[in-house]
Amino acid sequence: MDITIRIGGEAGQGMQFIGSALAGIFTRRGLHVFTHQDYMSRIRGGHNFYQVRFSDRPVRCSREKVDILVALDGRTIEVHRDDLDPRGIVLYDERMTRSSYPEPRFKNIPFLALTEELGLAPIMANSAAVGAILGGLGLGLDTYAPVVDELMGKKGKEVAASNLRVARAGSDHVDKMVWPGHLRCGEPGGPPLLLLNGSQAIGTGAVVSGCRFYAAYPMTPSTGIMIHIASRAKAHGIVIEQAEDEIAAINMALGASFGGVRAMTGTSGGGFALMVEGLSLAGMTEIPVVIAEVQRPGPATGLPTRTEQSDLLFVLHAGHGEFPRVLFAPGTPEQALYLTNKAFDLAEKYQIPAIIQSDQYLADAEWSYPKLDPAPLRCLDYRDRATDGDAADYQRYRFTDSGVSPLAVPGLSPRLVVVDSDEHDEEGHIIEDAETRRRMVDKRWRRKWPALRAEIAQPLLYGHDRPELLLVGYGSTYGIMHDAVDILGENRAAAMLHFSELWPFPDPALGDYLNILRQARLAICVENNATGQLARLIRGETGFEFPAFLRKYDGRPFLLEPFMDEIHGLIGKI
Amino acid sequence: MDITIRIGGEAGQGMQFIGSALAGIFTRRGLHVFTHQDYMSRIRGGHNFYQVRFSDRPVRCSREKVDILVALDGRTIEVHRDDLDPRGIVLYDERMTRSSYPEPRFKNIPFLALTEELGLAPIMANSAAVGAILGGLGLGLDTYAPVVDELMGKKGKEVAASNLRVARAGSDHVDKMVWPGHLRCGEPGGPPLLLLNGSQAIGTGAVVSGCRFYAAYPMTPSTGIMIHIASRAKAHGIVIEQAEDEIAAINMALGASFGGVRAMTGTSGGGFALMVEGLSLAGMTEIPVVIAEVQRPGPATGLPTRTEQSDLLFVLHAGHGEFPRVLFAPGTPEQALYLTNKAFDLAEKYQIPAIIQSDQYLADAEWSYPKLDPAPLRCLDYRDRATDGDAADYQRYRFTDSGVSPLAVPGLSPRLVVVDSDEHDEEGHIIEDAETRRRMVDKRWRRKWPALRAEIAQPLLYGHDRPELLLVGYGSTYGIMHDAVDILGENRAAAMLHFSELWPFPDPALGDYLNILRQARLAICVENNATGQLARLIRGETGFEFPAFLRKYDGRPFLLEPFMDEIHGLIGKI
Amino acid sequence: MALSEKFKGQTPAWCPGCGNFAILNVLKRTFEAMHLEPHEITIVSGIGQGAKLPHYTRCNTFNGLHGRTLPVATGLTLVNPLTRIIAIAGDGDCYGEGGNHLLHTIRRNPNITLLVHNNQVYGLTKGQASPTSVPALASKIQPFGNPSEPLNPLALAIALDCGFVARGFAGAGGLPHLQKLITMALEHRGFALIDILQNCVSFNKINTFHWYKEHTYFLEEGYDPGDRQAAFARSLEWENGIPLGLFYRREKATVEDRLPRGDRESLTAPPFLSAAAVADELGRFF
Amino acid sequence: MALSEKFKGQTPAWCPGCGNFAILNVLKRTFEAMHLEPHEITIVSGIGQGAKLPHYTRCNTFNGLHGRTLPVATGLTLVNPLTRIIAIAGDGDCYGEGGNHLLHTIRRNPNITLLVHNNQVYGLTKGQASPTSVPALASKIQPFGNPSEPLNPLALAIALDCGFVARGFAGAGGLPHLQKLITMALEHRGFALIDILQNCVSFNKINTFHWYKEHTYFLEEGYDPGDRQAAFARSLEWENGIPLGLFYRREKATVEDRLPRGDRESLTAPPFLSAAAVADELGRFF
Ligand SMILES: Cc1ncc(C[n+]2csc(CCOP(=O)(O)OP(=O)(O)O)c2C)c(N)n1
Ligand SMILES: Cc1ncc(C[n+]2csc(CCOP(=O)(O)OP(=O)(O)O)c2C)c(N)n1
Ligand code: SF4
Ligand code: SF4
Ligand SMILES: [Mg+2]
Ligand SMILES: [Mg+2]
Repeated sequence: MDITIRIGGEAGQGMQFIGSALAGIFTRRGLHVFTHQDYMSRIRGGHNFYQVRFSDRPVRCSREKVDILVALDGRTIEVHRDDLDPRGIVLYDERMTRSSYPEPRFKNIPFLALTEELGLAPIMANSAAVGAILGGLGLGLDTYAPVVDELMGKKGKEVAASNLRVARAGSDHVDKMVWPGHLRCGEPGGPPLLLLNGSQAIGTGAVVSGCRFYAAYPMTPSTGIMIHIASRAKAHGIVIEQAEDEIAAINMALGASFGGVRAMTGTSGGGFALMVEGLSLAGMTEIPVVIAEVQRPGPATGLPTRTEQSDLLFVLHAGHGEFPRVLFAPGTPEQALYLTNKAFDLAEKYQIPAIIQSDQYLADAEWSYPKLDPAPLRCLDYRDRATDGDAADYQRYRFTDSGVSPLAVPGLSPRLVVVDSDEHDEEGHIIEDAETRRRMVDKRWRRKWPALRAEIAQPLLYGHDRPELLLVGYGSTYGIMHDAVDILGENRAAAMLHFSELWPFPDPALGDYLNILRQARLAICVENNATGQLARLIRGETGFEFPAFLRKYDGRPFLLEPFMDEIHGLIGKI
Repeated sequence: MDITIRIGGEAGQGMQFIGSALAGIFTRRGLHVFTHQDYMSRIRGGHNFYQVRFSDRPVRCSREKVDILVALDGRTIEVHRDDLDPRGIVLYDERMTRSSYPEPRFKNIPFLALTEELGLAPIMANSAAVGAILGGLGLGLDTYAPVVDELMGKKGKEVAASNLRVARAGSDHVDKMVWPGHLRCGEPGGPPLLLLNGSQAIGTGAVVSGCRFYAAYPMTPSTGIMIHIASRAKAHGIVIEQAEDEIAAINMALGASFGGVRAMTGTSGGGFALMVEGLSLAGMTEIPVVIAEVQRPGPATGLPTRTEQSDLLFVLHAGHGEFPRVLFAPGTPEQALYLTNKAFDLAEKYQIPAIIQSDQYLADAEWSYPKLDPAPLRCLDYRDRATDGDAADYQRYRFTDSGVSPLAVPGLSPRLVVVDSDEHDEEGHIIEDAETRRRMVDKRWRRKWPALRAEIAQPLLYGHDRPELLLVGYGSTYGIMHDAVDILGENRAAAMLHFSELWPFPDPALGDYLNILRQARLAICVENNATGQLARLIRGETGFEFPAFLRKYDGRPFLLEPFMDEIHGLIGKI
Repeated sequence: MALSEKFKGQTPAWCPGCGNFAILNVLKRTFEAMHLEPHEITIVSGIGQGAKLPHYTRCNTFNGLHGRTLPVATGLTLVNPLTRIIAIAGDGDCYGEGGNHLLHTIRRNPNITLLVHNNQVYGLTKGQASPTSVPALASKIQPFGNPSEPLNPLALAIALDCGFVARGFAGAGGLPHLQKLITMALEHRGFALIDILQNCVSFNKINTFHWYKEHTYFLEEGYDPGDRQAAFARSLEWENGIPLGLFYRREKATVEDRLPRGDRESLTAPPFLSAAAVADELGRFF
Repeated sequence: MALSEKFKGQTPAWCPGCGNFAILNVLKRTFEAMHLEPHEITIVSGIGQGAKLPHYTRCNTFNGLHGRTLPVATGLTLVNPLTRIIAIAGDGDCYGEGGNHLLHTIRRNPNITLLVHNNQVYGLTKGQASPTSVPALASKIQPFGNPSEPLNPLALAIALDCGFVARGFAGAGGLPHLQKLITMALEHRGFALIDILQNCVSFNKINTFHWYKEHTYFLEEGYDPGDRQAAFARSLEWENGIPLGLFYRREKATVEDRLPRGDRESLTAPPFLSAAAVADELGRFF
């Protein structure tokens, strides 16, 4: 079983409610779920959709073909009818679409009328849609109530109860309909699964890493991280500050980290552009900070609510002057969680900025997991929190073999913490002489580099261990490459090589990936951008030249069927 | 003849006056000159120096060994005595140094007393120093008056006349001294030479390219460009605006360019960091703009008045999203002039941002030239300045084969110029659909790229045409590599490969440089930074791996003797 | 007066009921009443709901970055005197991200009319507190309300001696008044700020259309906008009624007054120097 | 009172005669008089001449970027209540590059004392006009003088209802007065701004030490800093005498009042969650 439901309509019509309710119900029933969202940069009107794929096996990307299209307006049918699977169905209410469709696969269900009959507000018609789908799939309404309770949050029990009545009406209505047998679920077994998106995962990663300060300026698609952390702020005493601009946000985070706590900021490409000077400040002052950069298509304002992987080389090289940094690009919410934790760990251990790069697709896409294991989380405190000591004992930038100097907390003891954006001596005071300058560069960069580089994991090889066909990518293309390899692997030696720890670049001498790249008959570099930034990075770091590329730069993620077609096209050319 | 004079003292003592006066006089006498400055980030006190090298042959870098050290304070002697050539001399006034030095090569000259005897202010003692040197060199005071007149500017004839009297006293005093014969000039012939530094060259490049708007926020070492353009603003109707910050500066420049004129901004690394979002805006809106980025050692505030080449990869990749840009790194004032002109030309022709990267060394170092030829300057107007036409005829982003669309001037005709930082349609209005997005990316980037890349010159090969020893660098290391090749070339097949047009990266297929790199027995990548950014770029773009590196990252430029030593060290290791 | 097609643009992507529609309408009416042609106008805007406005009419347009409206408009006016320049920004755009530019644009006094669509919230990014939000405004990132005090843009502008400081309301009774304000601003020599109260139906449930309607009133006839002290005092009124109108006006030199050659001719000609002038520039270093 | 060694720092790199020396001295005296220890103080500064100050005394120091003093200080105060936080900035630093942060820091009202070393010029970068420069100030990039009007920081702060707004002078007669102002500011709960007139011997030949001495006077005894209107009126005085003193004061809630746990204990302990809390966070997505 592998069913895709797409819910389309205007912004504000409630596609997100329908989709989230379904996804939540499926995972509670132990079904594997993958969802993704496609929305315009407007609050009402236009055309948005929410897509839920679910299966009894794990699913990691979206399909293009739709099994159940839920149309909350006529435009949805126009836009998506060509994506309908030949055996798929459309659920619509002719009062909402303003026309009716005679073909049998178009199921006119009076969502609005069912709601009105119960004397309830038209917006609850969305629950009728949820009920209808659950009824049709044969899943019943067992887990409906708790999921909707949670979605409704503060709005209270009464609303939830009314929603349940409407859902039941929808479900009952469908019972009387012909529903294609291949779109029925049987009784899914399995314990409930977790469901979370990339933003929640990064936010959770921060919370469990002991982040105590998050400052940011709102910017789609990064705001979800701040929303998640804000929702946990009271429980854990986390300070959340909406800054006046991104420059303030990163400088506040550095002020807070200087103050003795783990601190973070987050933004999208345009906001990150404004943080670049602050990033360089983190480099010079050796103040740990974690930054989430959630990409959207650029340049400039670009497509604010859509997805792209086009800031890799920008973020990697951002900041004037030379200083070490860490750059991670998780491919899944699970990786996002653990890499955020690792980012905090390395930022604090090496006193450097660590950047998590995400994108709108990863930020909003929901994945299901049986559980998230606390064991891999690394929680070590590297700060010097002594409350005694003498001012004379302490130098913020003491020269050490590792390049890392003790990091004390201002005010906790008589020791003085002096940091400086100018080149400085061991105490942190301004210097201009050549010798101290040279030694400080060595301390900040050369001495830290080997140990830092050794922390970096090799890229992940999934599939055949000596593949002839190799898909190579980073960040949010993980899911599509993984599922493609599962399909391709049936006929040939196929694998995926996924980079999620991008800088320091994984040392080819410590693993086998360069050989794997070289021996593949066809290595395809998959990127959600126009210029092939990962390919350029790999060429620069390893000398490897890709023979083939698969790129997409229309603001949309890769979808499974066209992705497979393109791969077959590339294979054909060999 | 090849003589180096170093003038040291506290900020505010007037080393710059002495140095500039000497350099100006030398070039008027037809001598070749190279000067460089070393100053602290303070207005008074501390220790600064100004170095003037002159010769009857062209000179292109500074030497470490000093022939004539002019010490305006005791510290100068402490700091620089080890750099004195065994046959060199020190000129000082014991009242200024507060101690006297018995060795014969230390010449105690009463600069202050000579001035006081004439009843003039102590600051004019600097003229006594100039006079003493000119007297000692045997050059006389012929060209003294016009040079000092010009240096003094508004301060008027009277001051200049007094200065001349002091200079004569200095010269007369020296006449009675023993002055080493090898430090006498004879009668230099030759017509006068021009003398200009990198900032003046970039400024002049802008003026002769028709730049009509320059907005910037003061930042060392970029302010010199603004000062030069401001000095020519009245003559050519150039609008100069000091912005409230660098973000405003680049956005003003884009507003002005949109308004129909050639526009420019300039800054150093930290200020450029703040311009990154605006750079991306230039990319999206396809508004021509020229940006000068004058490097100083980073990260953050770093060493504000010193030199480094550490922003190459940062500037090359700056900006979220993908868009074409031009990046030039001139190595000499002459290159700076012509490349600034080329930057304006390409920015306007392809409607893209063009960046000139300089550094403190190039900005402040003065070079002498027989003349600057107007012939290579390219002055073509690519704007559509028609004053008639119909609104319906015009689309700011019309799809064309070249990717370049007509650029009209708002208000000149009924045609409407609509530009947008969001992804847009041909008219410039916001769109969100995948198809228009894809086509616009193709227009902005893919279509322009081949023609743009074809504009780029190959790197400059100087020296042997099939070198076994090859020095490779970019930007301000030009002079030192050139002069080193002249020396090395006496014994072996040596050459320099200098990159000044860095992006689009010169196509190796259109020239021979990759073969030259490959066939050299020893190719040394010379960079004024710690991490080897040019080497990384070349590896990424060509696959070539350098066997040897020569790097300096203490905020100071390479000097000839230690540079030669290091090269010999590297040769020895082969 | 029905609107002609002359200023008809794209279909707005605003929520039904949004106050931006009223501002758009008044602006088009003002253009028509002033007999302006589309190409005689340039609207510079940033990013936000209000900032989408230029697409919904017809004129030269520079829809730039969030917060950067004023420097773009300044660069434009410094070189090109051919169009009337209107800057359009949101309260987040202009008082938040772009706050610094407001201070310094007032100091420069360029010939620009700034309309701030002040809905006291971040609309486009879904309801976070803006610099003018009231403390009670809560959002997903400010679950307990907005911790900062609202910024008073009129008091700020008067403190900086901005030459034209006004407040309008994007609502029924306010529309002819708003049109009058915008007309006066466009006719004012120098920088003019109109802060326009505008309801956001989706995210500001406190300062609604009706709330504004009930809490605003027009400055009395005979109010003297020449008195800076009085203007400052009136700009502080809020709790007991929000005055609408022209608070302060003073004519003074504009930045364009020192323009070297912002004329039509310099824009129709290629920008190059004569050969003699080039030779002179290249020969200045002897 | 002679100064002890306690607050002795590096040798200043300022020009002889610079007003910054006086400010440094007063500050050290204030620390001593208030019986503060070096580690009980943090100075956050930007880039400029005045911003070098913390190196010339002894205390915790964050000498950050040009213009970004206030956000750093804000981040610090939001998590660490252990030190008195003094922000030091130049007029270019704070009113130019960092102008936006000033607006929003006033709105937040954190417990920070801001001293602006206002020499009405860019000192470190050699004499360009600053936001407070008078029109007559000329420089190599403003050969015909400064085209913008000077910004009035006191009027601005009063317009934004900043809780403590004062002006001092770094000169002989003004020093005990300045010390009093700084002491009051450090004792004030919330954000306090002291704009300090300071001569720059190298680049400001208009507003010299003597010019300031002749043009300044102290606000009269009995002046009531509680009256915002009066404070605004007095803040506009300049041509006929520049008042020194505390113009405006109002106590109100600070941003720290809403701190979840800015306490000493949270800073001495590693920042991690209990295993149960981690399990709870990881299990929230069912
Ligand atoms: C540098 C940058 N930061 C953040 C954003 C995201 N953003 C777009 S509009 C906006 C705020 C909108 O609020 P406002 O200016 O009040 O306009 P409104 O939508 O309320 O009309 C934000 C934060 C952005 N586009 N660019
Ligand atoms: C981003 C950035 N832009 C510009 C500079 C250069 N800069 C350093 S200090 C300064 C201005 C100094 O003026 P002010 O703040 O008034 O301090 P003062 O030196 O007068 O005390 C400038 C423009 C910088 N360091 N960083
Ligand atoms: S969100 Fe608010 S401001 Fe934006 S369009 Fe909707 S109602 Fe208008
Ligand atoms: S330049 Fe001016 S402000 Fe800077 S140290 Fe010298 S006198 Fe003081
Ligand atoms: Mg708003
Ligand atoms: Mg200053």
